[in-house]
Amino acid sequence: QVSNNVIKIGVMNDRSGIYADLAGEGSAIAARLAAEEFGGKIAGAPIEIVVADHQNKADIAANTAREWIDAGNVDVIADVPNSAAALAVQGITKDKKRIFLMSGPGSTDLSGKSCSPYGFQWTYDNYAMAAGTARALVEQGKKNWYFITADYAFGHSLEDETSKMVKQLDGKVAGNVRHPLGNADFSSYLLQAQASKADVIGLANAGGDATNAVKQASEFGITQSGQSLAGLLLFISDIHALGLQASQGLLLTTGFYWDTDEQTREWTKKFEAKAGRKPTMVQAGVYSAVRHYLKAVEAVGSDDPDKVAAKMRETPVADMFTKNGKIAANGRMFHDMYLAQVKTPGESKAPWDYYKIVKTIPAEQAFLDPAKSGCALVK
Amino acid sequence: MADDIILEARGLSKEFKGFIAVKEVNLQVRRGTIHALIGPNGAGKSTVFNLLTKFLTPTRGQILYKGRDITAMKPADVALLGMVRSFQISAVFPHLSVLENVRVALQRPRGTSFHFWKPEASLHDLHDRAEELIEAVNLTPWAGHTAAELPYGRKRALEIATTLALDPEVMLLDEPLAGMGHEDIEGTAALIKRVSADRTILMVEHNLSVVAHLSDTITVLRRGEILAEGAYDVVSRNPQVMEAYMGTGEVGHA
Amino acid sequence: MPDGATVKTAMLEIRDLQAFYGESHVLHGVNIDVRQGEVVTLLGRNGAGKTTTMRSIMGIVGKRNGSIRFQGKELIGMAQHKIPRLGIGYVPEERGIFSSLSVDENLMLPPVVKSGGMTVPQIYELFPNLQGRGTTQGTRLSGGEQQMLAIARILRTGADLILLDEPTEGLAPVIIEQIGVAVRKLKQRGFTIVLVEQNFRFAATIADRHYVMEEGHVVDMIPNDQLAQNMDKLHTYLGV
Amino acid sequence: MAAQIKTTSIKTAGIKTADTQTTTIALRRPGQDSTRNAVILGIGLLIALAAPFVLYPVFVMKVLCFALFACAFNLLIGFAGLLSFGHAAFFGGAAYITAHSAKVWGLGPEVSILLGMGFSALLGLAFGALAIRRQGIYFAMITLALSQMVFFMALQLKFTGGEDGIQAVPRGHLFGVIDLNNSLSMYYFVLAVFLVGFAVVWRAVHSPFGQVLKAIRENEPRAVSLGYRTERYKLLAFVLSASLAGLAGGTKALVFQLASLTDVTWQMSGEVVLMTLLGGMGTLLGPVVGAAIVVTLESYLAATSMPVPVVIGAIFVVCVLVFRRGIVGELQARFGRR
Amino acid sequence: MFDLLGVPPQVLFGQLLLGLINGSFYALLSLGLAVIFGMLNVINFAHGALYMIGAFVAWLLLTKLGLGYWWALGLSPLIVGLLGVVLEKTMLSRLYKLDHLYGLLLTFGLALIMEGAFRHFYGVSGQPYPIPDALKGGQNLGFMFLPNYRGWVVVASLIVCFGTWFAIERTRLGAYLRAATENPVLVQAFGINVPVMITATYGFGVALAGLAGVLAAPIYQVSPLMGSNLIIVVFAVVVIGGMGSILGAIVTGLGLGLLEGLTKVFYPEASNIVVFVVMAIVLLIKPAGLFGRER
Ligand SMILES: Nc1ncnc2c1ncn2[C@@H]1O[C@H](COP(=O)(O)OP(=O)(O)OP(=O)(O)O)[C@@H](O)[C@H]1O
Ligand SMILES: Nc1ncnc2c1ncn2[C@@H]1O[C@H](COP(=O)(O)OP(=O)(O)OP(=O)(O)O)[C@@H](O)[C@H]1O
Ligand SMILES: [Mg+2]
Ligand SMILES: [Mg+2]
Repeated sequence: QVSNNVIKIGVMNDRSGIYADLAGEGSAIAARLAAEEFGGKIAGAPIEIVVADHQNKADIAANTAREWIDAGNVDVIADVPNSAAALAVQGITKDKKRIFLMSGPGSTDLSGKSCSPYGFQWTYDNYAMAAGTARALVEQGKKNWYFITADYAFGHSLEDETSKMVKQLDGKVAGNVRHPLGNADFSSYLLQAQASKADVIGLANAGGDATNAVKQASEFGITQSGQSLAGLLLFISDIHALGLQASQGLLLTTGFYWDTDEQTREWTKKFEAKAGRKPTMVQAGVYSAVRHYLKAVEAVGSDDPDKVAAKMRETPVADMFTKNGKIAANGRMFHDMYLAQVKTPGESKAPWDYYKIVKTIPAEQAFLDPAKSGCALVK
Repeated sequence: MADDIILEARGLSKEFKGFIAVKEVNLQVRRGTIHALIGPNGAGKSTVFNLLTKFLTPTRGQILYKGRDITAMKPADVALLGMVRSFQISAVFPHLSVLENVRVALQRPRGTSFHFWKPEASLHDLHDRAEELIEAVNLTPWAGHTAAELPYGRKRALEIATTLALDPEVMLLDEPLAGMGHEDIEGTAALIKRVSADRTILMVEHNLSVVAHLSDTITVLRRGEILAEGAYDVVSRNPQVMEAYMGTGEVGHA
Repeated sequence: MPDGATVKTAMLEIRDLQAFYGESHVLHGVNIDVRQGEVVTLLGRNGAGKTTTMRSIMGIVGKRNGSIRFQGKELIGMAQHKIPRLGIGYVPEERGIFSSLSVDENLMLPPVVKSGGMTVPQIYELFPNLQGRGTTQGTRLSGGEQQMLAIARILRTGADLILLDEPTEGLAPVIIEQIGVAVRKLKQRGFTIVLVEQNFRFAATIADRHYVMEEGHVVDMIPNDQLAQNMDKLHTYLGV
Repeated sequence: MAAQIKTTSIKTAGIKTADTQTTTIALRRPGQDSTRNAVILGIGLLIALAAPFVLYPVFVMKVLCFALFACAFNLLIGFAGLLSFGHAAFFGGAAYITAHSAKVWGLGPEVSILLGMGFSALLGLAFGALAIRRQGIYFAMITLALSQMVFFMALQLKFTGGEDGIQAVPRGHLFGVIDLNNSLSMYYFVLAVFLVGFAVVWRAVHSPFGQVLKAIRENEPRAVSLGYRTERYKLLAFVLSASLAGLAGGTKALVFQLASLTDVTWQMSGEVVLMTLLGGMGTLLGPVVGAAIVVTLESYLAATSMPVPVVIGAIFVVCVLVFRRGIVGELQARFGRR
Repeated sequence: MFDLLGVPPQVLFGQLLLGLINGSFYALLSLGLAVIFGMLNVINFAHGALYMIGAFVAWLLLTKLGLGYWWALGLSPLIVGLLGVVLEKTMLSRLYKLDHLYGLLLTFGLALIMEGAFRHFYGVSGQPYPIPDALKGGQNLGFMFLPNYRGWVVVASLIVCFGTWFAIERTRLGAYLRAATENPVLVQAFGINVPVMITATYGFGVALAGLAGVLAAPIYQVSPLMGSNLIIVVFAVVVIGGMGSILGAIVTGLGLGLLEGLTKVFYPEASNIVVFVVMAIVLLIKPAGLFGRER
């Protein structure tokens, strides 16, 4: 019942560029951990995992996906951080009717106007990251915002989502400054933000841009002078890279934290044994998504994409990643998110002991209402 | 009388960052003659050449070619009018064959040089003419070689053939014999004489015996200014010229 | 300083010199002796190997065998940059004026290797064309001026053996005469000079002896005072 | 250290070829024995026709697009002696225009590609007008700077879709008839485009224009003195090269149904240099071979754990150090000698 | 109080000062490039990667050997310089007699290798490097808060820049170097050990990049990618200043830092292209660059 008598999972992500640390080989390890839970085979068909580096180039992603499906018998593609690459893969998997498990990409379009019956957006999205943080801060009374935004579509959309949320809750936006992508020096923007006297400086950027901004904010004593710094898209790998000295006190939203409960710690131990470091939410999300997919295959007894997709949708998600996940019609997996604050070096007891979970954001609040997502699959 | 003057410079001057290389030079080259420009090193001969062919822009002064003011023209346009120069340092196209070197010049008047859609074969009908020119400078045995392989003297000959291919009315030769072995000098001098038949030649040359033998008129430059002008016999007896240039005449070129 | 011609010690002794450019074997056993204070010329047609002989002395050819002794020291095998430091100055035929250096910088470039070199005012006296051009970019000088500069900068270093490769090429007759005067002055001061020349009329006015080269060999040696008798022979050698 | 005396006058009677191959980017004269070339071309064509039945068609199409891109680039470096470090602007720029025409304006594939190519030609004219008066490193740097500006525009402008690029570009029907969604039809269409582009390069090199271009590369002042307005020739070469790079970029946009920022980055400009260098600058087939190897390597390495940039970088280094003439150049030198 | 186009003057001063700080980085990096280009005729594409390695060496010294910032300041440029010496001896030295473009291509490849290798081993998110204790804190200048460390960066790089300028333009050494660029054989024939001098120059040039890397480590993340974006801008600086002109590199580096600072206030979106726009304009008007001499 299984095509080509093998269940082939293609983990495609950035293995050498800016997302290599938050996804990369770690995502492949996470997928393998999921496969091991099924003893490496389902219904006699072995589970095989292949990997590819899309180098953050949409055309390479598209090419690899096509080739995997056309010539490599790949049944399911997982991860794909970088929204452009994910959009390309989404198009192809939709055309060719293959399941696509997105853990890495954040664009809400993937479960919005570019949604697909076979596409599942698992771990987070830009809306959840931005809106979650914004809501929590505004509710704490930090109503006046200033944005430092990466000047391209992704940065703009992060800023838009956040400022919509801020305004909706009667906050206001004092101003913004747009910096070019791949900027090294943020002192100038930080000074402008400081001069605005806003309560919160929102960093609508990612990767190296975000970490450099955080580091320099601490150098210029921004947080000491009473302003809060909110990273709208920061991952634990970024915090690790920054060190607590520079990042302490920062507020951010995350879909997973390894030190949440017994189950997460136990899984983390297994992961760490292979990867040599703690998992990010993207890697944990790959595990959860692949596991959910394999469960559906097992239940259906076939890897037929239509049947498996239907099964995935009707089954609730319950694993170490989330206790009460549900998949909406647009492919969005709804689960609780967490608002975290980065610990001070004094509070941190062990390596990777970085977050204090300040608040759990219920799934309905965390994610965009499917009806408003613009996805044609939502009636 | 005015018709007789094919090339004329009026009050030509050139300064380089405060250094005056050419000062108020008035030069008239008569049609159909061989006119030599001599003078000690640094007198400004090459500079005058570069000014006349527009490879340099004069600081002051005017250049007239066939009565037409060409002071503001571009160098390529001057060449199009029929005034073509050679260089003091040998100028060939080193990786093109001898034939191709000449053909590049021959193809120019055709107007197909921008035609990137035409085959190279459309140039083959130029080969006869090219071979004639190559023959004229005794390069026939070398026709298929790349220019880089030629000995120095043969390169100079090739340069002359290339220049002749344009059938210029005025040829400007900058030290055509410099660096040639004794064996080549005579041949090249004879060649220059031969091709001067229906054109005008202005040349810079240090080899006085050749200058004496070839030229109708000689202009002597010194420190950017004209010191003397006239036929060889007249000029060579001018005491100022002897002092500034010829010296006692004991050690001149063989 | 004693008159060079009477001193019999060989300052430069070249024995069975072989030189190669890559695969091509250019010098086939050259033998030359130069005594202290002499002016010696190398004559020969284009390509005879005159320049290569000089470059071999300076150690800047691809490969060389045989023996070159300068004041008793073997040069073959010595590190290239040490050779000039023994007191040998080289004026290459292509002059080698540096375009990224001003005239003054060109003039001051070669390090002084021995005392007794000419001073800058003396140099200007010898080559008045160079005066006042100090800040001009080196290669903006006219061809002849560059030649003067190339000679001038070696005179400054105090090297006592000077190798001049075609110093008169492209120069006006007056200047050639001046260079002749300069060479004679240098000789009087005890410098030893090896000169490559095509212009043997010039060579005849200054040299003590002439070596004639052909195809990588020395084929003849003519003392200057026997030049007249050997004129015919020389003409055949040089193809005049 | 080997001898390098700048000769102001070389006047030895012997043959001094040693300096000729080293002072400029090594160049071979093409077309000496045309029969052998014809045989090679014939075999190449057969392979190209059969390829989609053996290899994955999209992969071969990618190779063809990059091969054309490299050929276009080579027209400039190999035959006009100009190193452009900004060719990605033409490649990627045309990709955007083609993608936009096909997706938003709903134009047919052939019209879309032509529009992309036209855009590159205009861009090339603008770049060329600015850069052509300079040579060597300066030329490289100006083209790099200008292409960086194009990159930032692509990042900022609305229609390019920022870092997402223009996705899901319809391939459409060729001349309204042939459905290009069929991968074989698409393949033969791309092959045809490539062959046309390649033929243009071949013809341009072996044309009266090509002769003048070579002369200019060899000795520009001399060409001027013969009455050639050299800037116009270089400009035409630049525009031709830019247009063909645009042709390649537009076609690639349809193959992948995508136009993205990758295609306008300076790394892409570097990649095309690598392809050309690896295959052999100034040879006609070199860029094709180079492109095939680089594309194959990249897609092979993507599935291994080897770091791609390290391998690519190592190839670069090896090429520069030991076979500067590139693969085809090296072969020609070896067999041409016999 | 009046505003300048809507920007209060204090902010403007602050921004100018920041521009100067960035400019001193540009100056230091472009100085190294200019030294290498001016003397070796090589466009050192690997400069950005060597800058990155400079920062990484500092980080490795700290984490593996426990050697702090001040040690790194001395050791890291030395190590990078030695690496440069090895690269020059084994590879670059074979290319001098060829077209300059080969030097560019070789170092382009080297840059890919170095960056790729560091990415492979250390990932890309970067590593934290603390500001040394002695330079923590800052000064309140009234119009802005100036971290002490940034002040130190400006002072240190200006000293190094002008020291280098003096050594090259005002001493005999500089003349040797320039002459050797043109005609190494002849300079050798004057009794100067050219190969050693050239190797040392390259080593020195890249050591400057290493030094810039150490200076940058406490400000930016120590990441394998830190050099690759910067290098293109630094190229532009060198071209604007006039390739090979030492003074040009320094002055243009500082000037462009200031200009960029102003752009960040008035039109931040353009701050990445302003350098290239300036470059295009300068080259049109003055082809050899602001301080370059035409060859
Ligand atoms: N760099 C080189 N590579 C290969 N062959 C060379 C090189 N330089 C010179 N030759 C060859 O070596 C031979 C001797 O050349 P050399 O320059 O020593 O002659 P020369 O006597 O100085 O002649 P000229 O009067 O032209 O200066 C010639 O055949 C020449 O072609
Ligand atoms: N671009 C320039 N910048 C500064 N000075 C220059 C430039 N070109 C030429 N000169 C100077 O102008 C004077 C005349 O030079 P020119 O080359 O015309 O001399 P020439 O008469 O041809 O000498 P030669 O016979 O030695 O070639 C020389 O003193 C030279 O230094
Ligand atoms: Mg002259
Ligand atoms: Mg010689």
